[in-house]
Amino acid sequence: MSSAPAGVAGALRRANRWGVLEILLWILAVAAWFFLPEQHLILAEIVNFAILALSLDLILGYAGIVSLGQSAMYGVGAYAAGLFSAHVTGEPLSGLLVGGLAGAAVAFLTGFLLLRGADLTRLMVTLGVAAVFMEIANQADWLTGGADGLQGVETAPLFGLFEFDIFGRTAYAYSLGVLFVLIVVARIVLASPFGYSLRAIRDNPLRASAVGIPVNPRLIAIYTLGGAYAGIAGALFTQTQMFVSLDALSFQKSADGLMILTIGGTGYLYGGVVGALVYKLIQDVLSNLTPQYWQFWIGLLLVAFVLIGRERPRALVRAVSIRLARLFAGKAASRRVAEEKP
Amino acid sequence: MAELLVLEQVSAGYGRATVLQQVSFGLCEGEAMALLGRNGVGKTTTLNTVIGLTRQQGGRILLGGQDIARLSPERRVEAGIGWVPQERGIFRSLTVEENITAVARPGRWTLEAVYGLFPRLEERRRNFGNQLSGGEQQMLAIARALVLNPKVLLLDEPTEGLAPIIVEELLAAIRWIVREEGMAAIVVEQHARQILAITDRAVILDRGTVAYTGASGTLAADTAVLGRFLGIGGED
Amino acid sequence: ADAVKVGVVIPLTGGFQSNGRQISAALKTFVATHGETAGGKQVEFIVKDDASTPDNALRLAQELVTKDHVSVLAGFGNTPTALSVAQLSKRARVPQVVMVAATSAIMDASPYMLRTSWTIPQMANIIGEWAAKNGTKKFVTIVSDYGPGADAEVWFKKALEANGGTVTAQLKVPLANPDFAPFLQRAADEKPEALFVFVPTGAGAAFMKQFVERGLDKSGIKVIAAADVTDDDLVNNMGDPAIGVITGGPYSASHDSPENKAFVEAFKKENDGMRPNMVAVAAYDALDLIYKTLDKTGGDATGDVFVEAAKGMKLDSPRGPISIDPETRDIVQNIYMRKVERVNGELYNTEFETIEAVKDPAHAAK
Amino acid sequence: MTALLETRHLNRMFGALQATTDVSFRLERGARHALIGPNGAGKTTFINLLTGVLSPTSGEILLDGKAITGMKREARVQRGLVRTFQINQLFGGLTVIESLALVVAERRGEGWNPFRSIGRARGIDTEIADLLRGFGLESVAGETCSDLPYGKQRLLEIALAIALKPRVLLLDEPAAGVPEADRQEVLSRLAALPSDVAILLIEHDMDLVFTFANRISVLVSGGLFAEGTVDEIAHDPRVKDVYLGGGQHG
Amino acid sequence: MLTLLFDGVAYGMLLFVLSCGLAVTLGLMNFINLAHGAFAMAGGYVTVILTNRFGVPFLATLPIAFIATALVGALLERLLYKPMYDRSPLDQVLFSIGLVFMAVAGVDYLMGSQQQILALPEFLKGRVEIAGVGIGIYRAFLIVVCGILAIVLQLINSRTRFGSQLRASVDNRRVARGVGIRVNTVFAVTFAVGSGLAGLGGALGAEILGLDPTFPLKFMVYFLIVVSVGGTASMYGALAASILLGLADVLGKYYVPSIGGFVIYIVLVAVLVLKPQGLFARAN
Ligand SMILES: Nc1ncnc2c1ncn2[C@@H]1O[C@H](COP(=O)(O)OP(=O)(O)OP(=O)(O)O)[C@@H](O)[C@H]1O
Ligand SMILES: Nc1ncnc2c1ncn2[C@@H]1O[C@H](COP(=O)(O)OP(=O)(O)OP(=O)(O)O)[C@@H](O)[C@H]1O
Ligand SMILES: CC(C)C[C@H](N)C(=O)O
Ligand SMILES: [Mg+2]
Ligand SMILES: [Mg+2]
Repeated sequence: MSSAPAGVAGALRRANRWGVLEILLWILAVAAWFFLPEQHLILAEIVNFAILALSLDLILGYAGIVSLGQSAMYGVGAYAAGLFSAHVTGEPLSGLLVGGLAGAAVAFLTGFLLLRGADLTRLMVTLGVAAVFMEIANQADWLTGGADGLQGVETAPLFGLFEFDIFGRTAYAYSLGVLFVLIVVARIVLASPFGYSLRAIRDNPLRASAVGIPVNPRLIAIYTLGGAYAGIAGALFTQTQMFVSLDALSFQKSADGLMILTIGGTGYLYGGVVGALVYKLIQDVLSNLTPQYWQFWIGLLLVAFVLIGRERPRALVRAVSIRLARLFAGKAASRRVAEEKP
Repeated sequence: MAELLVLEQVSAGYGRATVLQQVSFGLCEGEAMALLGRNGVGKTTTLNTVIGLTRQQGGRILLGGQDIARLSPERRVEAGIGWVPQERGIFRSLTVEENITAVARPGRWTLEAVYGLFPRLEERRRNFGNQLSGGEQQMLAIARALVLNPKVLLLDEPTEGLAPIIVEELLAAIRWIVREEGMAAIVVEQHARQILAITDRAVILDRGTVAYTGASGTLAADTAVLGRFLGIGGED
Repeated sequence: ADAVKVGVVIPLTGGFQSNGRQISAALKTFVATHGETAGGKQVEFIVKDDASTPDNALRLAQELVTKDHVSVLAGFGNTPTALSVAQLSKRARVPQVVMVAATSAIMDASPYMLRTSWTIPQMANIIGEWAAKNGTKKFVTIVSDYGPGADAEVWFKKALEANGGTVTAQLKVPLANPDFAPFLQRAADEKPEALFVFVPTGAGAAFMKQFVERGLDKSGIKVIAAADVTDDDLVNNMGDPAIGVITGGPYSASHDSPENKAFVEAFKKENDGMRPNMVAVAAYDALDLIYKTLDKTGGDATGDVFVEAAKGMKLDSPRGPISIDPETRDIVQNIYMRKVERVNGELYNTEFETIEAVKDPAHAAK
Repeated sequence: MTALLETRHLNRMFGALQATTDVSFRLERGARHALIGPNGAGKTTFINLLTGVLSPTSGEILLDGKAITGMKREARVQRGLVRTFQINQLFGGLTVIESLALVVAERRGEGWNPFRSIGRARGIDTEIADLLRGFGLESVAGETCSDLPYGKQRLLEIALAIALKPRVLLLDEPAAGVPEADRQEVLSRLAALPSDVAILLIEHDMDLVFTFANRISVLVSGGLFAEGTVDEIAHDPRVKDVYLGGGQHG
Repeated sequence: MLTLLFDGVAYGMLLFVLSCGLAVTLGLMNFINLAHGAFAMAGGYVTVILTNRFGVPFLATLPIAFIATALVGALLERLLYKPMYDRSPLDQVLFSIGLVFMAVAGVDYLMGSQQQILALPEFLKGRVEIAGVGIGIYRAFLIVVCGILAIVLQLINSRTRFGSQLRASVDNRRVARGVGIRVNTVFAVTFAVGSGLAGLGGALGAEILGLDPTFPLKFMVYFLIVVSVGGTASMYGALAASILLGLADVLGKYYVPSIGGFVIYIVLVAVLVLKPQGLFARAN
């Protein structure tokens, strides 16, 4: 074989390798479980938001679908898991599956509404769909408990061993594990031809169809996957809180997800994690400082953040990660050279 | 003859990158100039700097003796510059006619006059900008520049996408406008030979600097220069 | 620990923020008048904004319990937030003192739940009875479409029909509803003698305005409502349309008693002349209950001890005598029938009839 | 014998305007065919009808004798009907390699595969390497498409089409914006395509048309106006009148 | 029945008056200004404060509300909005929602959280009966004012040179400047007018909708729906959408109260799925 093909395959693989920063992040996340016991609740919440944002990232960052209605899938997943636990079993993993399937079903069934129209249209259609689901849940109070929330959700111990405590110890570990699996799956999907075709559609749908990519079916497929992720996030929320209310379906949820994702940056899977961390910490500090007017400062930060350019944090992350990669790759490369040319 | 437009040591670029480096040339009333060069040498950048849409990093641009470097693009248009962008930039949600009337300024070139030059536009006057064929858009872009009744016309590849017969008419019209009305024009073109035939002078850019200045007739015959900077053989 | 920490979770922003504002004003007033010790211990309040949503309320309550180690949770501006925390209160055995939420069911959700506000059936039942007995029998009900609204509709109808009245149409208005026109039109077309109305504080003003604008007042239809509609917070600004509206409720700022005079005065002094409403009084009483209970237990705020001590507690509230029902942990209080009138240039709900020591009928019925 | 691509009485209206008028057109295997005509004659519209961007008001389109008139765009591509665009249409955020890899994977029918990493498909690397070499894109292989200089973008535009191994290639002004000197390079890449690939070229540059094509159709006001060999068209006085004019191509 | 239709139209007009400022900034300028409601709220507060505290006649406060918010709009446009024109819809959404948060908390701080209640003059109160149709005077007043507004705005946009220049600037700002259109001025004026209209809408709507610091959030969805259902091509789109939604909402609530809350969303989704660009689409 000539040298060029090796270069091609190498280049394609390099783009999808685990980064140093990424590994570091996971080490820190796990370490937090051991060293920050006081913070488990907020950490679990951050992970939950990160998964919600991840579900948005799949559709927005990789397929270019903007949405203000991710709460529809999140909420349906949350209620599905809640009802499953209240009426069938409190076993968490099967509940998670039910939530994911419910979210995927909602996305699959409503996805076709998004196939036409530009960004604004999509924002509004998704918002409308979510509002309809919220209204349905509100009306169906015999099933959902209406505005008062669904009562009677109990989550059985994880693997039959680990009780969900009020300190969030199990909740955080469980959520983190779920996030890890979801990210690994997302990585695999995005590195596949399917994943690349989504980016092609995002960048240029006209050309995508001209190279034979079935644009609409692909969009529905990723929207469904995103829906499954959102549903899982919702289910996770229900299970760790043992409570669901209409908030899970509210506009606020969608807006939070979107805000968090854009703060952290789209298109690299970790935007949600970074964004959720930043957003929650800021919110926590502000609402302690001024419980009445913290929204003002959040607003101010948001405005400043957009004015300065929201790609900045992402660029920073990338710069640091490149620097780190070089640091490590320097050693690794010299080792590899030594191995290859004995 | 008084120089109408003068570029003195103009540098310009995008962000931190500098594309044009110390470009200088001048243009008199009633004069047409060809601006040539390979892809990416900075022809479009030059025109965009003159109209004020690319950041000028140094040097002076004088129009009728006045430095216009600090003027906004719209002021420059008022001062007498008309521009045909390379990408045409037709306003898609305006009709053909609105595309023209939205910007027209009093002068010899009126709606009727440009319809006279491009009858095809009159046929399509109620169509929206994005319902035009490539060539029709090009005609509209030129018409839109003419109704500004400028002193200097900047044309960025005006013949691109036009049928040969229209190209012929257009080039004749440019020549006529410049000669008869004392307008000055800078024409960027890929078809060097065609444009040299109707211009007085030519400037060749190479990687952001002026590589050659001279009379169009001389250049047309100078196969060595044409070959070196434009990669064209002498014969046709 | 030396201090007893009380976590106060209230809606300072969002849809129910006016409740949060009244509660925090009441808290300020109470601390100013009663100091910061009870049962020999320092009492420390930690206030959190739940933005009117149950998710937030639960999250904040969890943090208060696990991180700040509060012994008592109090606050809650509406039913959903109170219910969201019930599970936690039960699991963590923390007393939860409800200052506003008004659906009956809340008390069953946790054995550590106590309430000093009121319940919708408590009001609606009395209003229904009073109306029928006073000769107004043919009604249309208009209620906000959420839990408390449904409660109001059901209990009003029950009491009315038990006393010979009828409800010809039951209309439910979406909670976030900018325009009452179609509902009012529908109500008018039914030609009832009166409307029974329950909408959350705030929407009441818009409702009354449109009622008058539509000319329903002239057509002789009366409005008989739950106290929220002519909330003390707002009634003065509602102007003429509100005059004559009859409501039933637990408290009016013009209640004639020395306790109330002192309370209103202190409240105004602490809060730039703000007028207390029934939310404020409920919050004030909740704090009083916490203090008195701590006094009784000698500062012991352990869940079971505290709740046991609170049961049967009697307080002299600005609204009149109240007590905690030892069986249901719910409030027992007087319900007053009132009418909006101009007093010294300001509009007030003037009490004209008192029904004493009313229990929550939803629980009493069981 | 059936033509590779054929249209029968194709019509397309835009409101009252007839942009395509009863066009019956044949493209044979291995053809090097040019389509010329005045501005607004309906050339781009015709390509859009063939590729399914627009649907005809009436008439039929056949590929290999089978009707594809109502078929989806991507299905036509999978059957070998491929186009390039007058204005570059690239995947701005992807690198050159990624763009090509994704197109190749799609052609091989792996587009739905969500599990195998794109770089692991067998033989994909040699195929991409060949394309890169063939279009002189090796030096920019790792760069993002939107950062490429215009000339390279133009080449990639065509490379993306070639990567689909087309049987019919429709080129809409492939030399637009390419300077005279470099036009021949673009053309020579095209000339090097397998001889059984049929090519339909739209172009206003007559030098190019005359060197590249062996047959020319002229479209005027939406309808076929003339068709013939290069010589016949170049010397047809009617074509001169409506399109060529009296210039140097006479 | 006719009374109901009248109410539907009037409610539609209320939606229109609330949204027409947004129809200008979002519809005509293509800027997703979620902070529209904040401008409306500002107008509402101007009117309430002037009438209730200073006794200015209600009708006189309307132009003041318009001008005051227009000035605020112009100022903010210069300071904050200008760099946002070129940004993605997502940026605009985040940016303007940030402004909403600030406005909500800010007004709360300044004015308190309670409902503000507007005192209408006598001649606008009450209602008259015409041929058996009960007509609320204030609602009739709204219909007239809105009808005039819609027509005037549409004529300016479609018939005047300013209108063409505005559309040209939205299509392609760069080229518009390059052919001599004073894009900055055009945008500043339009934005100011849009803000002013928002303020006017808030002033007119406060009577029926009530006014408190959460106003911008509470009604955000409503005016977004109007503008996206109406489409961005013309003011008539927003008008038609308002009336459609108003009628659907009122009739829905009257006849099938249980689904009252859905109707507006179902109309939204249905329209956008059938006509993604809205009822009155820009040429495509
Ligand atoms: N918006 C931009 N941002 C950054 N660089 C740019 C931008 N536009 C052009 N350039 C770079 O500036 C250089 C000169 O470009 P310019 O468009 O002026 O060339 P040109 O001579 O007009 O070429 P062409 O014949 O392709 O029109 C090129 O290298 C190009 O990549
Ligand atoms: N969407 C549309 N609505 C109305 N008319 C249209 C539309 N699209 C194209 N047209 C008209 O149809 C005619 C044919 O257009 P087309 O783009 O096919 O021309 P063309 O032959 O490619 O011309 P050119 O050489 O200038 O690119 C033109 O007159 C054009 O204005
Ligand atoms: C103040 C009240 C309107 C609160 C409401 N009744 C609730 O319990 O939800
Ligand atoms: Mg150029
Ligand atoms: Mg064309």
